[in-house]
Amino acid sequence: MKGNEAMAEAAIRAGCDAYFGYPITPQSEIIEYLMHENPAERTGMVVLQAESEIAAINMVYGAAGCGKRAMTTSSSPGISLKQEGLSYIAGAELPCLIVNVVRGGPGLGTIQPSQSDYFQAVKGGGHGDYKLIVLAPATVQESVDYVKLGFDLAFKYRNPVMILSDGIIGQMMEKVELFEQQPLLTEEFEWATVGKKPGRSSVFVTSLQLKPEEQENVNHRLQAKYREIEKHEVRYESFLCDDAEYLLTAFGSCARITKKAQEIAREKGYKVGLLRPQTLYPFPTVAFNKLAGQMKGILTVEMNAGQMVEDVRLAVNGQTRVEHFGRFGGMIPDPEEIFQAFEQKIIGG
Amino acid sequence: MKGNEAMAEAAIRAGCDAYFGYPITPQSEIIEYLMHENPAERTGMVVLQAESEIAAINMVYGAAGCGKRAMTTSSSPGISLKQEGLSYIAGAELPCLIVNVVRGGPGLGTIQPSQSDYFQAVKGGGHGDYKLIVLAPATVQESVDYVKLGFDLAFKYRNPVMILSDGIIGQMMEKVELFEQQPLLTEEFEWATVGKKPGRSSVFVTSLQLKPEEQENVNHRLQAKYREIEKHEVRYESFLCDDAEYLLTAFGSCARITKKAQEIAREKGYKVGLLRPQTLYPFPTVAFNKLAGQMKGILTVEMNAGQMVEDVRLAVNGQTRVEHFGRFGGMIPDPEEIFQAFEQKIIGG
Amino acid sequence: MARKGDIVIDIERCKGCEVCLEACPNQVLAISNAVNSKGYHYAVKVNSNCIGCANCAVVCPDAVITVYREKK
Amino acid sequence: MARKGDIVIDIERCKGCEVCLEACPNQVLAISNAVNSKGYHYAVKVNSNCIGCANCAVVCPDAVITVYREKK
Amino acid sequence: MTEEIIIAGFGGQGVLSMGQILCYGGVMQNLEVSWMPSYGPEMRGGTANCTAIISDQLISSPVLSTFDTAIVLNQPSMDKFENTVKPGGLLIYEENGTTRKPQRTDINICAISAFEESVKMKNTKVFNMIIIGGFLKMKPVIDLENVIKGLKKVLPDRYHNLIPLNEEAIRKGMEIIKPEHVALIRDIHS
Amino acid sequence: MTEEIIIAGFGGQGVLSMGQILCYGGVMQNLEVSWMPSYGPEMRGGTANCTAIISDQLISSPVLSTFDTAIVLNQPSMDKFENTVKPGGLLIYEENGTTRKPQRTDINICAISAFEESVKMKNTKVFNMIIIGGFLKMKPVIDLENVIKGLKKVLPDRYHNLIPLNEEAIRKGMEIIKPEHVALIRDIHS
Amino acid sequence: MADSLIDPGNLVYKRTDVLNDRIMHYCPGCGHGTAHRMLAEAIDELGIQSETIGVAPVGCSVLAYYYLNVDMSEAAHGRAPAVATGIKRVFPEKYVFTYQGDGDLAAIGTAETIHACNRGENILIVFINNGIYGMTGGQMAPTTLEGMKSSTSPRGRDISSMGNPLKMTELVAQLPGTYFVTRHSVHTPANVRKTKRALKKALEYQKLNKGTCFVEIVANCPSGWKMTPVQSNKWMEQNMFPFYPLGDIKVPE
Amino acid sequence: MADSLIDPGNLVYKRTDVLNDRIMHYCPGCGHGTAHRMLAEAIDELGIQSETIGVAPVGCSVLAYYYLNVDMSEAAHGRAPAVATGIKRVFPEKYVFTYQGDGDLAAIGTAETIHACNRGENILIVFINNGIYGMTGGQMAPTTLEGMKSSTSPRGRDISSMGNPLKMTELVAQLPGTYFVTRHSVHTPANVRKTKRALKKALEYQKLNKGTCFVEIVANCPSGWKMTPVQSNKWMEQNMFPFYPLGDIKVPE
Ligand SMILES: Cc1ncc(C[n+]2csc(CCOP(=O)(O)OP(=O)(O)O)c2C)c(N)n1
Ligand SMILES: Cc1ncc(C[n+]2csc(CCOP(=O)(O)OP(=O)(O)O)c2C)c(N)n1
Ligand code: SF4
Ligand code: SF4
Ligand code: SF4
Ligand code: SF4
Ligand code: SF4
Ligand code: SF4
Ligand SMILES: [Mg+2]
Ligand SMILES: [Mg+2]
Repeated sequence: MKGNEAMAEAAIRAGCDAYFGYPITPQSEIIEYLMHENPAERTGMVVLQAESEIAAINMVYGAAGCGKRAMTTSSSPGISLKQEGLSYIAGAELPCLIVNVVRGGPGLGTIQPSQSDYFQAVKGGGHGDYKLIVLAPATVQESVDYVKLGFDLAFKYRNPVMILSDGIIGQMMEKVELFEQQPLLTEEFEWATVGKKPGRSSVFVTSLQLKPEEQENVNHRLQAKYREIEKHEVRYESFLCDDAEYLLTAFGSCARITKKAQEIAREKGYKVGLLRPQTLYPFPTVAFNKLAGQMKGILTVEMNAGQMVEDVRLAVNGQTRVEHFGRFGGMIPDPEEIFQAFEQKIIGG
Repeated sequence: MKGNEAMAEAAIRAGCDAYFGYPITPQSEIIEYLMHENPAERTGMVVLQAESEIAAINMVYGAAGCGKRAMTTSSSPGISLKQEGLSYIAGAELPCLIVNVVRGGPGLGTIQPSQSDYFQAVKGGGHGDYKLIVLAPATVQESVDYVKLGFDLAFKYRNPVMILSDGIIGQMMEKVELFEQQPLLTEEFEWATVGKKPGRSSVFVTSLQLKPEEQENVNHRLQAKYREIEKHEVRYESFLCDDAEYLLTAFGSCARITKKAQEIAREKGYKVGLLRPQTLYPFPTVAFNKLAGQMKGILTVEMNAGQMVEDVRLAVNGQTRVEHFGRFGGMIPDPEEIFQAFEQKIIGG
Repeated sequence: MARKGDIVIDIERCKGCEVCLEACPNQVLAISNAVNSKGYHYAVKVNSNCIGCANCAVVCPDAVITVYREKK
Repeated sequence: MARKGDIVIDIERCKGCEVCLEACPNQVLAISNAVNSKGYHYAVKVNSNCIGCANCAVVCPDAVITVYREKK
Repeated sequence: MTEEIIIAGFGGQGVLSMGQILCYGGVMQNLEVSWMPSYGPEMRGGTANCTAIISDQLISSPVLSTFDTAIVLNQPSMDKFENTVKPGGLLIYEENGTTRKPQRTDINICAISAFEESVKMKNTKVFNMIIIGGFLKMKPVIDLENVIKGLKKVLPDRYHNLIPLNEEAIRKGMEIIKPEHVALIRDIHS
Repeated sequence: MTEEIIIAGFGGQGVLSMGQILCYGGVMQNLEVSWMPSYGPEMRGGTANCTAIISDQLISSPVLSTFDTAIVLNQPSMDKFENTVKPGGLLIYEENGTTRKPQRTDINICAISAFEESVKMKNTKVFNMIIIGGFLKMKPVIDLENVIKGLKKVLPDRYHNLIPLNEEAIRKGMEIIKPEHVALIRDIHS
Repeated sequence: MADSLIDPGNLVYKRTDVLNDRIMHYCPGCGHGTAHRMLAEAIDELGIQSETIGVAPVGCSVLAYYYLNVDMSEAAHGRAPAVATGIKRVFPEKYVFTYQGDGDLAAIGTAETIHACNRGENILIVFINNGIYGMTGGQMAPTTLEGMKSSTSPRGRDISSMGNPLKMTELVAQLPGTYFVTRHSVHTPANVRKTKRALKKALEYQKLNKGTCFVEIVANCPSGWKMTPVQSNKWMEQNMFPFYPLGDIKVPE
Repeated sequence: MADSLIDPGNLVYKRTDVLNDRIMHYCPGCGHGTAHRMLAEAIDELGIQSETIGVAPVGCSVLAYYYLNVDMSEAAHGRAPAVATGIKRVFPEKYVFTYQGDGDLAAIGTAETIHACNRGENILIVFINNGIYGMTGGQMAPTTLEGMKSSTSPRGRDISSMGNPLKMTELVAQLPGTYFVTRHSVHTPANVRKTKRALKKALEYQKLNKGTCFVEIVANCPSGWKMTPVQSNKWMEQNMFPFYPLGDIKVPE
C-alpha cells in the first residue's frame, strides 16, 4: 500500500469520525482513498472535501469541539494556511490529528519530498505559545501506527497532534500490517459541545480570554501540560549507540537513508551510532544530552537547510560539535553523500 | 504620537507606494491613520482595506512584484493567516514590509501585548526554509526608524522584512522625531513585472520550480543571501556589559522594562549587563557568544513562555547557564519581579 | 379600554439607551438623573399609564424589563 | 469554389490530440503511426484538399499548425 | 523628576484624553513622556484606564504596577487602583462617581466634585479638565501654559474656540480639589 | 539478496504499475519491498519513473541514485538513467521507444521489442508485462507464480479475466529479450 | 395598586432562561443584545435548548457563548460556517447555528459563507449586518453604505477606491443550497417579533434537511456610527433599509 | 504545386509572438493551450504586450508565465485576484489580467474573486472552468457537475453530501463592480474566435475604468475526465453547456 493510502485506511480503522481535506500533491491520495472507500458505510465516518485548507481546519475545530476524532491532511503550503486554525485548536485544547506530507518550499516550491517544515511543526508556525505533538514516521508501517497513536495522544492530552510525513513516505509502497478496526467514540466529553443537558451549565469551546490574567492562566495550564508531554511521550529509536564515538541523527524518511550511510561508515570502521527521533515534539533532549558526552561529533542529516540541528544543539549544550548536512528543495540525499559529509564535516572537520 | 500612528506616518514618509491591511486590535490605528491622512494626495501612496489578511498579503505580493514599496500590518492571528503568503514572498524574493503588533495567544487569546510570536517570526512560521529579516523596536522612535530601515533592507536583499512590535509599542505615546519625506521609487527593477519592454525577455515572479534540482539551487541562493544578512545586518544595543558578571537580555518593549530591572540590580550591587537584540533575525549570536565567557549566568526576559531563550542558548553553546523568565498571555512583567526572577534563577539558582 | 399593566426595571442591567422610551406607546418611561454602578443613567417608570404591551421589554437590548398585565 | 490552401505541421510540438481532425471541413488531417520524440503520434496532412480555412490551426491547443492560402 | 500616573474610570469620562493632554503638556515643557492606554474596543464595558509618565529622564517602562498618583473616577477603578499608589503617593477620586471613601492612610487623598462642578459650568464635557486642574494643583509637574499648548494638540482645530472654557475648568479644578488625608508628602522631584 | 530497479518511460507506458507488480510479487514471496514513483500530476509531460526495491532484508532507503537494473522505455529515460546502472548491473531498453543504443561497456545490456510484440499479440496493453517477462528472464528474483499473484493485487477485479493473457505476455517477454552486451554478471544475491 | 399587578399570574414578558443572567458587554442600545434574546427565545419556544449548538466567531458577539445558555463554540474570524459544518456533519441531528457579523461573514469569511450555503449545510446562519466592524472600533465593513463614514473611510465610503457595499444575502439566495433567506431588524417591537418568527421558522426547517437557512438582521452600531442608540435606529431606517430592504428573499415553496 | 503556397505572402495563420515557442506541458487536447493562444492573440492584436501584466495562480496553468510572452506573476492558490489588485493599484495604467482555474477561482479563492469583482478592480479575470482540479490529478471542483465522476467523487458528485456545482460567473455578474461578464469555450473554431473577441473586448474595456471584466471559458480536461480529447469536447457540449450556457451574462449598456 502507498503510504498515503495506508494512512487513510488507518484513519478509518482508528475510528476517526470525520475527515476534512483539500487536494494538494503529494497527499491527495489520502482523501481520494477515503472517498473511494466510502467509510460512511463502513464505520459512519464523515469525509468531506472542503473549499480550502482553512475551511478544512476549521471544520476539524468544529468536529473536534464535539469530542469526535477529527483529522485533516495537507502538504506544506496548505499547512501554512492552517496556522491560525492550529493556534485556535491548541488554544481551545481540542484533540485532533493533522498530517503534513511535506514538499519542498518555500512558496509554491516543488512537489518533491522535503523536511523543511520541521520548524513550523515543532516551534509553532502559528501565533502564541503552543505546541503540537509531532510524530515523524520513517516507514509506511509507522505512518499507519502513528494515526492510531496520534488520536490516542490527542485525546489523552486534549492537544492537536501532527504527523510530519513527507513525499517519500506518502508516495512509497512497502509492506504494512494494519491494526484491527477500532470502535468510534461514544463518550460525551464534559468539555465538548454536545448540546446543553439540563442540570449542567453550557459548554463553550474557546481560546478567548478577555483578561490577560486569565489568558496567562490558560498559558500556564498549557505549559504545564507540555511539561507532562515532555516527561511521558518522548519516543526515539537508536542503533549501535553503545560503542559509538560518532552520532548520526535524522528523522522520517531521511533517517532510513542515513541508516544506510551508517552501515557504510561502520563498514569503513567508524564507530557510528544513529539516533532517530520519532517524536519531534517532545524532542528526545535527554537522550541526546546523555549520548553527547561519548561522542566526538554529531551530524544531523535533514532534507532542509538545518532545522532539527538546532534542537540537537540545544540538547547537547556544547558538549560536542554538532554539524548539519542537508539536501533540500525536493532533493534527496543518498547514503554515499551522507557518508562523505560525515567524513568531511565530522572526521575531517 | 501613538506608536501605531507614528509607524503609519513613517510609512508615508519612507515613500511607501502601497499599503494593504485589515483591521485587528491592537494595530488598527495604522490603517485608520493612513485612511485619515489620505496619502494618495500627499505622495500618491495607495491605501486599501483588503477583504482579509490573506488578500492583503497577496496584494503586497502583487505590488512588491512590481518593484514597489509595499507593506501590510496585522496582529498575531492575522499574521498566522499570512504565513503562506510570506513563504511565497520569501521564495519569490520580493522586498516588502510586514508589521506584527503582537498580542497574546494562542488562538483568539487576548488583545494585550505579548511577544509570543518570536518563533513564528524568526524560525519561519510558513513552510520551507526561508528567513524574514526581523526588527524589534523598543520605542516609538525605533518603530518609526525601522519602517525606513525595513524598506531599505528589503530592497537591498530582496527579502521580506518584519517589524515585530507589540501592543505596548503600538499603543503607547512618546516623543518621536520623524524623518523627512522620502521620494517614491521610480526605478524599474529588472526583476519586476512592469510590462515586457521590447528587446528584453518577459519577467516572471514566481517561487515555483518544477525540478527539485532547480529548487535546490533556489534554496542555495537563499541560504547564501541569509549568510550575507547574518554577516552584515546584525544590530543590538548593550548596556554596562564591560564589567558585567551577569547578563540580562530582552527585546522590544520588554527590554525597556528589563532595563529598569537592571538598574535595580545595579543598585543592589550586582554587576549586571543588558544586551538588547534589535534584529531578531539575524540574531546577535556572535555578541552573545563573546559575552557568555565572562558571565556567571544569563537571564532572558520575554513576554512569552520562552522563545528567544533558545537562540541565546544556541549562541552561548553551553558556556554558561541561560535561564528564562516570562510573563505571558498579555501580562506584562514589572521591573521588580524581573529583578526577583534574576535573584532567584541566576543568583540563587 | 386597554388593560392595565406594569413593569419591573432591573436598573443594574440598564444601560440607559432610551430605546424603550421610543417604543412605549404611553410615555411611561424616562431616564433617571442617577446612575447605576456601571455609571449608566437608567430607565425609570414615570407614570402609571402602562398597559403591559411589552413593547419596551421586547426592544430592550439588555433584557432589563419584566412586564405584567392584569388578567382579563 | 474555395481557394486552395496549405498547412505546415510542426510535428515535434504536436501531441496527437486529434482536435484538428475534427475541425477540418475537408478531412485533410490524420494521425500518423510514427511518434515524435515526445512519444506522440502526430497529425499529418493526408490529402491536398486544404482550403486554408485555418480551422485546424485555430483549435489546435499547441499552436502546431501554420496556414497558407492562395491570394485572390 | 518622574511622575507616574494612572487615570481610570468609565469609558466616555475622558480618561484617555486626560492622560494625553498631560503628556502633550509634558512634551511642550521639554520633558520625556509616555502614555499607554488600556486599549481596545475589543473589550467593551468595564473600565478604561491609561498610564501617563512624565519625567526629565528617559522612560524605561511605559507599563507600571505602582504609581505616584492614581486618579479614579468610578468605584470599580477605586477598588482596582487604590492599592497601587506608592506609599506617600497621591489618590484623587471623583466624588459623584464613587460610593465609598478610600481606606489607605499611608497616602495623600484628595476628593474632587468635578461632575457637580461641570454641571454648574453647564458643560459636562469639561469634567475631565476640572480634574486635570485638581491634579496640577496637587502636583504642579507641568505649567498651566504648557498644558494648554498640549490641549491644543489633542483638540481638533474646530474645537479650539473652547480652549478658554477649558482653561477656566482647569482653574476651577485647582480651586475645588479637597485634600482629605495628608500623609508624608513624597518629593515629586525625586 | 537486494535488487534495486529503476523503470522509466513516458507516462502511459505502464511504468508505475510495472514496479508495483514486481513489488506485490515480492510481497507474495515474503520479501521486503519498496516502491517509489516520481509522482505528481502537478508535473505534466516528460518522463515518469519509479524505483522498485526487492530484498530479503529491511530496506533502508526507498530512493536511490544507482541501480542494479534500469529498464528504460524511451530515449529521454535512456539518456537519464544509463549512467545510474551500477557496474556489472543490467540495462534493459525498449527498441521501438529509443533512438540510439546504450554506450556503456561495463554493464549488461539487453534489448526488447515489447511494443512490436504487443502489436503482434493484438493488445498493446500487455506491453509492460512483456517487459516484466524480459526482466525476470534476466533476473529471476521472483517466481512467475508470485508475480501473477502480485498482478492480481494490482489489477481491479473486473480485469482478472485478463490474467492468462498477461501471463502469456510475461512468457513472451522471457522469450524475446535479447542480451546485446555481457559484462561481468554481478551476483543478484549479493 | 399598580404593585398588585406584579405577580407571576400577570406575567406577560420576562427574559428567557436560554439567556443566562450575565450583563452583556454590548454598548448601550446595541442590536446584538436584542438579536441574542430573540434567538434565545426562539430556541426556548421550540424546546431545543439541549439539542442546539451555536458558533460565534470574533466580532462584538464573540462572547455570545457567555450569554446564550446553549453549548457554543467560538470560531476564528470568518470561519463560523466551516466550524458549524464540522459540528453538523458529526451531529446531523442537532440544531446548529452561526451568529456572525458583517465583517466576519461578508469579508474574511466570504468563501466559507458561500460554500456552506452552496453545499446546503443544514444549519442556520444568523447574519448581523450593522454596516461596520463594531468590535475593532468602527472600521469600514463590506456592507458599509456608499458615503458612510467609518474609521477607515473617514470621508465616507468612496466606491471607486473602496468598492461597493456587498449584498451577501441576495447572493446566497441565488445558491441552490439555501432554503430560506430573509432579512429583518430588531429596532422596533414589531420588527423584533418578526425576527423571532423568522428565527423560529429557520430552526424548525433544520429538521427537514433541505438546506441552509439564512437570516440577516440589519442592526445598529451606535458606537461605530457615532450616534445615540435612538438616532442610530432612525438612521438605520432612513439609510440602511433602502439599500438592504427588509423581507423574505427566498422562501420554501 | 501545393508547396508554392507556403510563402509568407500567403500566410493566413501562424502562432502569435505573444506566445513564445516553448512546448506547453499541457496534456494532449487540453483547452488551456487554446485559451492561452487566444489571450496572446488578443494582446497581440491590441498591441499592448508591453503594457500587460498577467497573474496565473496554481493549477495546470501555473506555468502560463513560461509560455505567455508578457510579464507575469505566479500566485498562491486562489489569490490571483488579490495579487492582480496589488499590481493594478500601483500600475493603474497597465492592463492586468488573471488566468485562473475553477478550483482556484471558485473554491479556495472565492473571497478574493468576489471581493475583487465587488470592488470593481479594473482587471480582466479569465476563468477556465473545466469542472475539475486538473493539476492535482482530477479531484472534484466546486464546478463539477452533479453525478460527474472525479477522483474525490468516484461514484459521481452527490449533491446532498458534496454540495451543488457553483455558477460563480452568474454570481459575480450580480455584483455592481463587474462591467462585462461572459461565458465561452474554445473547442470549435467558431467558439475559439468568439472567445478571442470577448477577450479583446474585455481588455479594451480596461481603459474605461468601469470595473471588472470576467470571461469564463468552459474547457475540457481530457486527463481528469478520463476521455480522449475529442470525446471530452463532445461530453462538454452535452453536459457542461446545458448547465453552464455559453453567451454574454452582463454586457455594458
Ligand atoms: C484573523 C483575524 N482578523 C481580524 C481580527 C479582528 N477582528 C475582530 S472582530 C472583527 C470584525 C468585527 O466586525 P463584524 O464581523 O461586522 O462584527 P461586529 O463587531 O460589527 O458585530 C475583526 C476585524 C481577528 N480577531 N482575527
Ligand atoms: C494552498 C494550496 N492548496 C492546494 C494546492 C494544490 N493545488 C494546486 S492546483 C490545484 C487546483 C487546480 O484546479 P484548477 O484551479 O481547477 O485548475 P486546473 O488544473 O483544473 O486548470 C490545487 C488544489 C496548492 N498548490 N496550494
Ligand atoms: S431599552 Fe433597556 S437598557 Fe435601554 S434604557 Fe430601556 S431598559 Fe435601559
Ligand atoms: S409595557 Fe408597554 S406601556 Fe408599559 S412601559 Fe412597556 S411599552 Fe410602555
Ligand atoms: S490539434 Fe494540434 S496537437 Fe492536436 S493533433 Fe492537431 S496538430 Fe496535433
Ligand atoms: S486549414 Fe482548414 S482545410 Fe486546411 S487542414 Fe486546416 S482545417 Fe483543414
Ligand atoms: S461596537 Fe457597535 S456592534 Fe459592538 S457592541 Fe458597541 S454598538 Fe454593538
Ligand atoms: S490535467 Fe486537464 S487541465 Fe490539466 S493539462 Fe491535463 S487536460 Fe489540461
Ligand atoms: Mg459588523
Ligand atoms: Mg479546473
